[in-house]
Amino acid sequence: MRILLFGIVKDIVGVDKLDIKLDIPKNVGDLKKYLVKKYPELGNLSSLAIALNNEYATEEMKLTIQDEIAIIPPVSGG
Amino acid sequence: MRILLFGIVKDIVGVDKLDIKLDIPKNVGDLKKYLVKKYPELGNLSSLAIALNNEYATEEMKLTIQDEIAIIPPVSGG
Amino acid sequence: MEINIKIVKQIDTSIVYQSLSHQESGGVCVFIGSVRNLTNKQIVNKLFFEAYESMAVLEMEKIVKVAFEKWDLQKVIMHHAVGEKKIGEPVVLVGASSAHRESCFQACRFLIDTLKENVPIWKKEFFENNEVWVTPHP
Amino acid sequence: MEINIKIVKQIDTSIVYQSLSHQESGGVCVFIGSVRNLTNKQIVNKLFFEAYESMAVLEMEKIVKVAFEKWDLQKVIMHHAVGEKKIGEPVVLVGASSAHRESCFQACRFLIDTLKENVPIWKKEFFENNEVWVTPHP
Repeated sequence: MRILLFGIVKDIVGVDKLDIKLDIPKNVGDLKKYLVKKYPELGNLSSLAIALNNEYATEEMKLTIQDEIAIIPPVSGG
Repeated sequence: MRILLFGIVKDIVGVDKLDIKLDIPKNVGDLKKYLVKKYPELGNLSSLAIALNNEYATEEMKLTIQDEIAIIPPVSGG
Repeated sequence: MEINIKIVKQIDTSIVYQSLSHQESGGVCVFIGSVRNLTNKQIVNKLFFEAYESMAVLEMEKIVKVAFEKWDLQKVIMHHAVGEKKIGEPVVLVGASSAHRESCFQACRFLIDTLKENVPIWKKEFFENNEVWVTPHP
Repeated sequence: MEINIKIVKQIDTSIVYQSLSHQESGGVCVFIGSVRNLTNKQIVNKLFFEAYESMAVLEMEKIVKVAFEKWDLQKVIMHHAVGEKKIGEPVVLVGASSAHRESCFQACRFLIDTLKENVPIWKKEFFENNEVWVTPHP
């Protein structure tokens, strides 16, 4: 399961793409828990959203390997 | 006493400058009365302001021949 | 406090950003008024603008000064066109720059609203069969 | 209903009027955000913008659609820059045209406010001795 990283998340994790091969999270909520456990600094962000196929996703949404998944730290455009 | 005319006032009076030689109005209020009496159509306008030396003038302000006087019908810029 | 006030034959909209941007500004807000093809469902062919120029510039300066007093701005621009204007042509350009966007939005709105109330400029609308000096507060 | 959405290397501010003017529009309102030289009194040397482009464009489209639902608009523009930006450079351009100015002012404000809340774009500020990803809602 490949995950796109941006902004501060990319700096924290140290890469711009994550590839999860074992214990693949079933839904968005699980993915968030997985990430914060593995990279505790992510827990300090004021928000941490997940995008599923270019849309903001809710916690209970299911994940599949075909999905384009991205971690969205607090946005600061404009 | 020369008076500058603009917009609809210019059309009503038929010229772009008025020159009053007799019975010269003493103040702004008198000038307005003079104008509306001579050109009754001016009385139909929603407003009729007088500018004295490029500033909006109040009714009691005195007029002299040295002043730059202008009639300001309702403005519609922008 | 930089002020750019003009009565012009032709509004140049391309200079908006270079006229307003400033190193202390986080943004600029601009309003450009243009000639619409309809007034009260009547087809407008063209407009004509006349200004009492010396007074118009003074009134514009007053408005801009008030804007600088009310909001924390870096630069303000206020240009108005005179003469004949066709559909789609710009006739007025106002704008402001400020550190935070709230101020430039409020100032820009104030600039155009107050210009329309106070500045001695008159618009004539040319319809198919007649022409009318516009009187916005009947 | 004409929509002009882009993620660009360089914002072109000169096209604002030709992109938004419309024969049914009485005016256009535009906001251009730029790089300020100060953040919380610290000197900023430059900014860097990163976008999740495919999603950013989709989010921008959603915002513009909502704007067309809420107000009677002719055209809307929404451009955002990515990459390195120096002090004074434009980084975002939003605007709308409408028959009456109330609508384009409100829509323009909505466009920039909602862009800042929802669109996946991130800004890094470069100060003298450090660099920080901006997190606007701490």
